[in-house]
Parts: sequence; C-alpha cells; structure tokens
Amino acid sequence: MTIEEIKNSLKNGPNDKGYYGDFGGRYAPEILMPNLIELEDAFEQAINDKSFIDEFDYYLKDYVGRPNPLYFAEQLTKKIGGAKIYLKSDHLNHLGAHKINNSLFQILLAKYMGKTKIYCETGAGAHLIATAACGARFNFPVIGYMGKDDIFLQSTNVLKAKLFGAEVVECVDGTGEKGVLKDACTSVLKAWSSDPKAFYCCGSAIGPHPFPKIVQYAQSIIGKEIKKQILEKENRLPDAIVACIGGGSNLIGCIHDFLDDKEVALYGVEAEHSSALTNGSIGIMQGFKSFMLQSNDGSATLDTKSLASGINFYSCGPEHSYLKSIGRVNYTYATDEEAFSAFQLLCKTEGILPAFEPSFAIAQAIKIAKEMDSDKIVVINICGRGDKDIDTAERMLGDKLGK
Amino acid sequence: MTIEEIKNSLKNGPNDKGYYGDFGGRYAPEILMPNLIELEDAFEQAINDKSFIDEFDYYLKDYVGRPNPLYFAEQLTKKIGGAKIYLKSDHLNHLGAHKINNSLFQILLAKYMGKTKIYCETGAGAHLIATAACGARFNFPVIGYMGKDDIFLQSTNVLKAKLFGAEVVECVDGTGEKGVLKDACTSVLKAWSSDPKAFYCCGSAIGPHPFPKIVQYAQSIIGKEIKKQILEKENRLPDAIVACIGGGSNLIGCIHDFLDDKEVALYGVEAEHSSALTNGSIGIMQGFKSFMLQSNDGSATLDTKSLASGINFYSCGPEHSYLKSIGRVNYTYATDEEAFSAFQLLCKTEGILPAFEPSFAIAQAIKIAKEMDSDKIVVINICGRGDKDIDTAERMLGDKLGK
Amino acid sequence: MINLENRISKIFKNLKSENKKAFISFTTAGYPDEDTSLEIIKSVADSGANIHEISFPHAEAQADGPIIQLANIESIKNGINFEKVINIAKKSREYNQDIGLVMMGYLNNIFIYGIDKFAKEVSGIIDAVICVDLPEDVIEERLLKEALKKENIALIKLVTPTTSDERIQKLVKDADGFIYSVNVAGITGVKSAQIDMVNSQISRIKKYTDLPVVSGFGIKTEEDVKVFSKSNADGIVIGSGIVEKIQEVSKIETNKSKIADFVKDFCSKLIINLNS
Amino acid sequence: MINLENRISKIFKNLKSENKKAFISFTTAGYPDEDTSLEIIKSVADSGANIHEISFPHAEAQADGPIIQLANIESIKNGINFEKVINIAKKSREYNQDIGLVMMGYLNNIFIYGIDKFAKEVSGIIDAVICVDLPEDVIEERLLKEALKKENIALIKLVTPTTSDERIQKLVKDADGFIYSVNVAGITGVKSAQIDMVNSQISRIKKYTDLPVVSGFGIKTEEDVKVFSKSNADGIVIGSGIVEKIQEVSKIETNKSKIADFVKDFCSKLIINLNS
Ligand SMILES: Cc1ncc(COP(=O)(O)O)c(C=O)c1O
Ligand SMILES: Cc1ncc(COP(=O)(O)O)c(C=O)c1O
Repeated sequence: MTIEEIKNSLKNGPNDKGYYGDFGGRYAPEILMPNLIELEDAFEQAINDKSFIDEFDYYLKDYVGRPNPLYFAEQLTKKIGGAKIYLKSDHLNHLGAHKINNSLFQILLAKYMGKTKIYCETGAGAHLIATAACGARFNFPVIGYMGKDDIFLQSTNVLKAKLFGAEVVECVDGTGEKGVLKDACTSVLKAWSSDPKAFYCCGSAIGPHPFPKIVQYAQSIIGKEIKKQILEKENRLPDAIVACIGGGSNLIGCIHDFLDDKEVALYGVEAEHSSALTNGSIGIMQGFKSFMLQSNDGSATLDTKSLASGINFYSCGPEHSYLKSIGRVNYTYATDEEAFSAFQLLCKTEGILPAFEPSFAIAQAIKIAKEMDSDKIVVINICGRGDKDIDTAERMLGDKLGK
Repeated sequence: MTIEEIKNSLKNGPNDKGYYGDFGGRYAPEILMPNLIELEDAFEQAINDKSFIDEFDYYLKDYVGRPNPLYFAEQLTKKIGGAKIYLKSDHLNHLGAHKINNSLFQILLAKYMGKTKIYCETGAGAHLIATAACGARFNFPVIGYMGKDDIFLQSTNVLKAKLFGAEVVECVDGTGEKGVLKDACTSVLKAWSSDPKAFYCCGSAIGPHPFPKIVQYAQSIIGKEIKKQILEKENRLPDAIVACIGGGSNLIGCIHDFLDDKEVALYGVEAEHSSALTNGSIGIMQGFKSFMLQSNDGSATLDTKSLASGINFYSCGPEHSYLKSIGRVNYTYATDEEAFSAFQLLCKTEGILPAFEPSFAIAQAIKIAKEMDSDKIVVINICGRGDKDIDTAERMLGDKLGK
Repeated sequence: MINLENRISKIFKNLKSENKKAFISFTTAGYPDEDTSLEIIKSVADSGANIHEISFPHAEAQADGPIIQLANIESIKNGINFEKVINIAKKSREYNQDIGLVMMGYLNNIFIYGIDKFAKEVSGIIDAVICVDLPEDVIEERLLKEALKKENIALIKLVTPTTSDERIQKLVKDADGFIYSVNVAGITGVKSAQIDMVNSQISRIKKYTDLPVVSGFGIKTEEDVKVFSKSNADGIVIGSGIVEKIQEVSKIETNKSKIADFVKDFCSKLIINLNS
Repeated sequence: MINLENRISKIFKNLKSENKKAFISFTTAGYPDEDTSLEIIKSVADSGANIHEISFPHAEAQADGPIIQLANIESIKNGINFEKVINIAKKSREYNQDIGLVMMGYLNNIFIYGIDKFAKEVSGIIDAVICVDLPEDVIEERLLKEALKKENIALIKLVTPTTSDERIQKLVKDADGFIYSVNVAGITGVKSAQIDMVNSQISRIKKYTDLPVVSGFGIKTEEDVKVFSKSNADGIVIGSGIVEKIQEVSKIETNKSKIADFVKDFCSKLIINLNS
C-alpha cells in the first residue's frame, strides 16, 4: 500500500478522540473519564505487546476453538440457485457465538490491567455467558446486567452464567416494569460509575470510546479468518459478506479486514423493528453518537422489537453509522418472518441450527445470492447457534413441526 | 513395528466374524444378516477408497469443525494439585458432542451404498440430532427411535431433530409404560428388520458386527488428534486418558490409537447404576456378546439409572468387554454425586460446561490426577457440552445456584 | 429314548401321505401365567396341532411384534424363567408323546443356562430348537447344533425374504427337522403375508433341500389359514394369532381350563380351515 | 439583557460577604406534571434558594439514581419534552429575576434541538447549563460552550472523586460560573457523602481555581445539610432529597399549590439548617 492508501484506509479506526467521521466519541460522565482514558492507554499498550497478543491467540485457538470453518453450504446454494454460499461458523465457538472473541480479549485486558472484578451487560445472554466463562477461567468475579424481559426469554443463558459463578442483576427501565438490552446498558454504566476500579466488559461495538475500537479489534479475527480461508478455497475474495447487526460487533468483526477491498460488497442486516440505520436519526446516548431510534426531542429511545433478542437494540455501533454515511456498507433489514423462514431453511438444508440473530443475515443473503451468477461468492456469518431459540421456534411452529 | 507387533496389535479390531476375543459377534436375526454383510463389505470398500476418506476428512474439518483443541486446563490442574490435566474438546464439535463424528461417517457410508433412508436410535438425543443434521445435509429422511422417558428428559434434542426434518418415534418396553435407550435399540432393530433396504446408523460401539468396528473407526479421529496434539504440546504421550462409557464410542474413539502404547493408562468410567463392566455378567443381547446387567436367566436387562441419559445403558460395546478381559483398560464407575460435583467444578474453574456424561470421566480423572506428580499428564475427553443438562442442574442446585 | 428326529420326520411323512399340511402352534411359556400356559399347551396338543412352539420369553426380543412382546414382558413380570420353561416343556411331553415340541427364543437364555446342560436337560423332551439370533457364523451356532445333535434335537434354520439363493444353499446344507420360511420382512404379528411371495420363497428353498418347509409370520386369522392352506408350504405357524386370542380371553376369564378350552377351540377351527 | 454571568457571580459574592453557602435546589421539569413542576420551581425560589437546577428529563440518564430516574420516566410519559422544559425555564425567570437558573441534563436533547438555537432561546433566561455527558474532548463541548458564552451563559464543569489533579487543572482552565464537585463515585441519591472526603476534594479543586465550588450528590436530609454546612463548599446541591419529597407528597396530594408549598417548607428548613 502507498502511504496515501494507508492514510485513507477505512481500517484506521477512530481518530484520537474516538470519532469515526461524525460518529462515536466519548460522551461519558466525568466519573468515568479517567477509567476510559486508562482503558484506552492499556488497550494500545496491550495490542503492541507481543506476549499479550500471543496469549489472546493461544486462548482463541485452545479455548474458543478457532479458527472455525468457512463452510461451503452446498445444499443451500443448490436450493437458492445463485451465488455460491459460504458460512462462517462462529456458531462453533465455545459457548456458541462470536461474543467470546470479545469477552476473552477484554478479560485478558482486565488481567493485563490488574483489575479484580468484571461488569458486563447483555441482551440475549450470549455476551453474559461468554464473559462469565472467561471470568471463571481467569478467576474474576463477574456481575452481569440483564433486562428483566431478557432474563425471562433467555433463562437458560442466565442459568449457564450462574453455573460459571456469575451474578446476574435484573435491570428495568425507569418505570421498573420492563427491561431490555438498552436498560442493561444504562444500568451497567451506572454500576461502573459507582465502582470505577472495576473493569467493564462491553458486549458490542458500542459505548464510549475506546469500546467500539476494542470490540472491533477483538472481533476482527472473524474477517481475518474469512479472508485467509476464502483465498485458500477459492483463491479470490468473496463478492459479498453479509452479517446481522444489533450493536454491530459480529458485523464489524466480519468486514473490518475487507473495508478497503472495494470489490467486496458488505451488508449489515438489522431487524425490521429495531432498524436504527434505516429508520433512525442521529443522536447521542449511552456514551456515543450514532444512528438511533429515538423520540423527537431525544429524551428517550423508541421501543424496539425483534424475534432475536441479541439484535433488539435501538442504536448501533458508531463505526456503522460512519460506514453508512460514506456508503461503504449496505445496511438493510429483514422481517421476523423472513428470518424465521431462513432459520428453518438452514436447519433443513444443511443440518445447521443458526441463532435467530444470524437468521436475519441469512434472509438477506438469500435475496442477494438469488440474483447473482453461480460464479459469485457470498459469505454469511453464522454468529451464533440456535439452541437458545428452539423453544420459541417450537411455539411458532406448533403442529407444523411434525412428529 | 515388527510383523509380530503388527500381528499382536490391539488395534487389529475384531476377527472376520466380528469377535474381539470372546466378545462381539453378529447375533442377528436372519432377516438382517444380508444387510449386515452388505454393510461390512461396503465399509471395508469405503475405508480403502481414498475419495471416500477424503470426503469424510473434508466434512470433519468444515462441517464438524475438527480438529478441536486439546486444551490445557490450567485452573483445574491448580485446583486439583496433581498431574497436568488436558481436556479434549469434542464438546466444541458441531452440535456439541462426539456423536457427529460417527453420524457423519455413517451417513456418508449410506450415500456411498446408495441408500435412501436412515434409521437411528438414541439415548440422550445427541446421536439423534447428529444423525438428523447429517441426514438433512445429505438429503436423507431420518427416523429416530427414542425412549419415552428420554423424549421427556431431553425434549430440546427432540425439537432440534425435528427442526432438521427428522421424524421421532417414541419407544417403550413391552409394558408400554416406559422406555429408555435399550428400548430404542430394540425398536430400531425391529424397524430395520421391517425395512431392510434402509440404512441403520448405529449410535455407539455396540450392536452386531460390523457396527462396533464402524463406530470405532469413525470415532478414532478423537484419539488420533489427541496423540498429535499432545506430542506437539508436550512432546510425549500422556500418562492417562479418561473417558466416560455408555455404549463406549467416545471412549474407544479416544483410546484406540493408544491401545498399543502400554505406558498410557486408559480409564473407562461408567455410571454407578449402569456399570455393566464392573457389576455385569457376560450375555448376548441386541446383536452382540458383552458384559451386561441382566436378570439371572438372561431374559431381561436390569433397570439402570444415571444422571446422564447418554451413559444409562445396561451393557457396553464388545471391544470394551475384551479390553477389560485382558486388563488393558481400567473400567470403573463414578456416582451421580461425584459427577455432579465435577460438573460444577469444571464450570467454575474453566468456564466450560460439560455434559453430565463426561462429568463422570472428570470425577474419575480428578481422583487419579490428585495422586500423580505434577510432571504427569492426564487427558479427559469432554465428549459433549452440558446445554442439554442445565435444567436438571438447576433443579438439583435450587437455592444454592446464587443470584 | 425315543428317536426325536424321527418324531418330526414322522409327523411330516404322515401328513404328506394324507396330503395335509402341518399345523404349528406357538404360545408364550408363562403367559398369562405359568400354570395356564401349560394347560394351554396341553389343550393345543389335544386340538390336533402337529407341532407346538414353546416360546421362552425375552424382554428385548428383536423379531417379535407388540402382541408377543407384551406376552413376553407379562410372563417375565409374573416370574417365569428359563428353568421354568424347561419344566413346562417336560410336563407337556409327559402329557402328550406325539406332538412335536419346539423351544423357540433368543440365544441368551440358552447361553446363560449353559449350552450342553440345556441340551441334556431337554433331551427326550423337545424335538427342535429355534433360536432367532443365532446365525451360522457365531460361535454358539456350532456349539448348540452339536450339543443338540447328540440328543437328536434339530436346530431349525430360518429363511427370510432377504435371504439370497446363495445363502439359502449355505443354510440348508446342514439343516435338520424343517426349514422355517419367514414370510415377511420384519417382526411377528404386524404385516400380513402375501401368498404369491410366500410361495415363491418356498419354491426357492425347495430348490435346495428336501426338508419340509414351514411358513410363518403374518398368518393370523381363520381367513389367512384358508388362503395359506393353498400354499406350497408343508406347514404353517400361527403365533401372534393365538397369543392375541389368549390375551383377549384372559382379560375376561381367569379359570385356567376355560382359557385352555377356548384356545383349543380356536386351534381346532384353524386346523379344519387348513386341511379342508 | 441582564448580565447573566454576573447573576451567578453576584449570588456567590453576596453569600460570601454574609459568610453563607449557596443553597442549590434541583427538580425535574414536568414532574409530577408540567404545571406543578413550574409551581414547585416558583415556590423553591420563594423559599430563598439561591440557585435552582431545572433538570430536563432523559430516559437513559447515566448518572441518575432510581429516585430521579423515576421522575424522568414519569414526566416523559406525561408528555414533557425539551421545548416545554425551556418554557418552564422562561416562566420561572418571569416569576423571579434573582434566583440563578441552571438547566441540567444530557447532551442529546440540546444536540437534537440544535446547539445554537438552544443558546439563543434560553438567553436571558438561564445562567448556566450542566451537561452530564459532555466531557471536554467531544466536539459539542466546545460548540456548546461557545454558543452559551455568546449569551453569557456558563457551561458548568463537574469534578468527581476519580478526577486527578492533572485533570482538574485542565477542567477548571476555561470553566465558568462555578465548579460542581460530585461527592461520591456513582449515581445520584444512593450513596451518602462523607464530609472528610468532600472537603479534601474541594480543597483539591480550590488549589487550581478561584471559582465557587458547590458540592452535590449524597446530600439528602436536614441532617446531611447540617453536616455539610460545615464543609468548605461554597454551596450545596440537593437533588434526590427534594425529588423524593415531591414523590411522596404527590402520592397523597393533587393540588398544585399545596404540593409547591410543601416543597417550599422543606427547602426553607434545609436553608435554615445550611446557614445557622
Ligand atoms: C448470536 C448473536 N448474534 C448477534 C448478536 C448481536 O450483536 P452484535 O451486533 O454486536 O454482533 C448477539 C447479541 O447478543 C448474539 O447473541
Ligand atoms: C455427550 C455424550 N457423551 C457420552 C455418551 C455415551 O455414549 P458413548 O459411550 O457411546 O460415547 C453420549 C450418548 O448419548 C452422549 O450424548
């Protein structure tokens, strides 16, 4: 690359104030500022410390089970009748989702910083169990914040977290009646404010700087593997990469290494009723500036809804708002119905049970693959397995499920 | 190896009649004999066909996600304070258990033989979902036989199998009131007898010849990986390998490649109340001769019981009876309480949620590791993940689970 | 000691001379209870059955359908065991010296009892043994065959729809007594046998052996028997059909001899249908 | 146009000359409803409060504890919005020209409303703005500061227990109005402030600035006020303490002016405790 290209690379991440173009930043209360700065410094130091990176790589391999396969979905490809479809298998990671890449990284960072206690927030519970497990592994107490409704919907993840020794705190909105991911985010920031010596392990590419960057860094292993694997298998880059987006960690993880490869089309798929990038406006909440679904005067988020708890989020990571603003990534959404059909289709054609979250990506990938020639290549990130979702699937299918 | 050593190798498997010493054989009704012979021939042909083996290897890598890590359990090792403990991570396989190694192999064999329909039996449901998934992947209808009680206990696996498009048939004993794995085994043999053109995908190293050999062959990938990985990590073989045993597929898979390495102690751990190898007598049922828990006159099996459905089996694969008879493998059992403690310990120390089945192996491994010096090495096969077992764990822990 | 081999040969020879087929009944020892099951065998003998199969129950019977399987489980629950079954056979023989008696079941019982001990114990009592899970290449096949041979007891071979001609040749080579032609693929008492296929299978067998060939599985009702009276079999086996009747009657009747009489009447009717 | 900067300076200058501390009250605009919240502000002004913080509610308030958070949510549910809050500020100013008025809340409302538009709109009305999530290195800090400066409105800086001396120096460098010293690590209304730590934090601040320093978070009751009357702060902020009282009284009382009177009485008592 020329110096000019390096300078213009989309991979350069945020500026020194944490901005991706107009987005991101560090809109944090003063109480957290010293922590965020300490974290930023430690992060920069850690990623330039070979022994730290070696340790991360070691556990990615031996604990998470990476690299996971880039699997050619031959049956699905045949069924759709267009581009060749490959599946990146983050569902095969330890604990069944991409979240562990990030939890592992941040827990190692907490260790590096000499922290002694971990806070985290969670939506579907995937980040909770990943953080609880890594916490157990590295001897940290973990306190997870989770919305009241999500605790109910994803009770098995709560159970797993407790088996790993974590404590789970129920979060509600101001009314005390309901609580989802955004309430967990607000609650955990409050808890961290009250206990600033602790480490806050943020679950997606959101929050005040440097969290979006840290999470992007940790998750970029996905895209690095995709690149290596597709070159091995096809000797060229894919034509499109598709991933779902809630906060945006699995998506940024998939695509970061391809941002400068302009020939690769990139797709981020939100849930219809939480599609901040398509239907939101720019706002500042929970520490960052990004597109969000908010009330007219910016006092509150709008209620969101999705079949998939993990992408039921009113906003998205700031880097995505930036990538939307410059047109590098195509952001779109799928409906619950489309996602649920895609979910069933992958089960039936490939014997792979995706989580509901990546089912939104599958739905979109099917649409685009259908229109592409058979010599084209589409990669879908299967960022989680669907074990957590089968009770809901059963309820939805009822008698159609068969004997 | 000298010719003498090759001749005397314990890896030579059964003789041409399917006997391992006195055990095994093919005690099948005449209706199945032609099928079994056809299967045996096809198996021998397939494993000598490079393209078949290449296909198996390809899907082991890209679909199952092998090789899975041989993970050094540093925290557990510290906690126990004896030998170094390594965990073989078959829990990271697609669908979370070792069973898929075998299902994949047999489904490929069914394809190789031009079969068009698959039957299988299942206990905990791990073999069912693995077979259902591979069936979906290779376009076979799958009909799974499962005991009435197991259907109730492992309902999520039933659901998964149905999402993969499989049909599940409830099996009971003669009374029609209850049904467990042995009833599924009898039922599937009957179903196959009625439809001998179909392929029977047997879930463990049991049944009439050539099933024990086929299953051993497919599962031996586990031990081959252990050998390669431990040599890479420690530059020597382990001092002991420990695995649980129900039918004995994960155990034989782990140890087969080490049978001639006399310096490696091998342990098979049954559940206390289904410990055929410790407390059983020699008998012939369901097509093979082996140790089994049976009534005095051999008319019936005894009732067995285990926290872990997957090892709640009245008998064991014939190769294990042979290995017991010659003293090569140490067969022992753990109690439900010991296994449950081991289960919790692994959760808390390593952030790994094992299935109840391998928890019996962990319990035994802890006992032996404690007595060994710190320069010794023990490998435990974590042959499945515990997602399926957490509801039971919750019930057992009650208030002790914490917030 | 009576020459047992001769008893079965004699039965078929006599039937042949009368141009009749053998009627082979099958009941489960110990069902509905030990005593009644003995009475039933006696009354079946009285009904004129030529050969009777005494099934020794097994809980994991691989070849038995729901009717016989239920009888197996019930009799095991009621305390039958292999020793008691041998006793029933003994008493049956005491009661009737003409009927051919066959013990039928799964190898494990004989294996646990001891092959040689078993052969000696049933010597002079039974005429043949059918072992469902004993193909020719397991060790015990030869051991049992030889032990039985010493006592003039035949080890009966089964031929099924999946058995190739090549296999039939191998099977019949050292067969004894009669050949059991299994009419349907699968388990007892479920599918109905198709006369055409039955006949062609029996023809296949008869190409390679002069032994009598009996036809079993899927023959249950008086109607079935009428149809199969026209087959080329030398005898037919009625198993689930009889056991089902015993199940029905013992639900409403507890008196042993009344149950036995009921079974006798049923068999008598079948026998009339077979050779009319 | 009144020189607003002077109003806050004047307040502190006057208090200093009397050796008194500023009493700074805090209520949530729109709580328990729009009209009542205005009446409350008026009566707080009547009670003799020196400065009043009008909180504009935000549903995801990161620094607010359960008491204020509930008030936020309730007032949003009851239809308050940022425009209406500005209106309340205007009417408050019409009613009383002496009290210092501060608008306090989260950046997003101002950002959405438009920074310049906001500054112009509240010009001559309010004297200062506190923005919880507006550290010095985000773009809007400078933008808002400059827009407000044009209208003689101060952008208040917060110092917390985690703020290092180095950071304090940076923060106070271009601060205005007063410094808000946050007494406890965490959110409002939960932990109690410890006088020793409060004093030492204020001393740390005073090393680097001559601006008045007010002390907030963790001061709720008359007792607390008595204790903090002996602190080295130039004023104290009572937030959750007042909002909690409003919550209590509005559960049993719906008459606006009665609620307002009740709050006035409570503040009066606190003020007496503060400067006695
Ligand atoms: C399986 C899975 N996929 C996707 C997501 C969405 O997160 P992100 O957008 O950060 O990848 C979650 C969040 O919980 C998840 O659990
Ligand atoms: C996770 C797991 N482990 C072990 C077993 C026991 O089988 P085997 O003894 O054949 O390995 C099972 C069987 O279902 C299982 O599901």
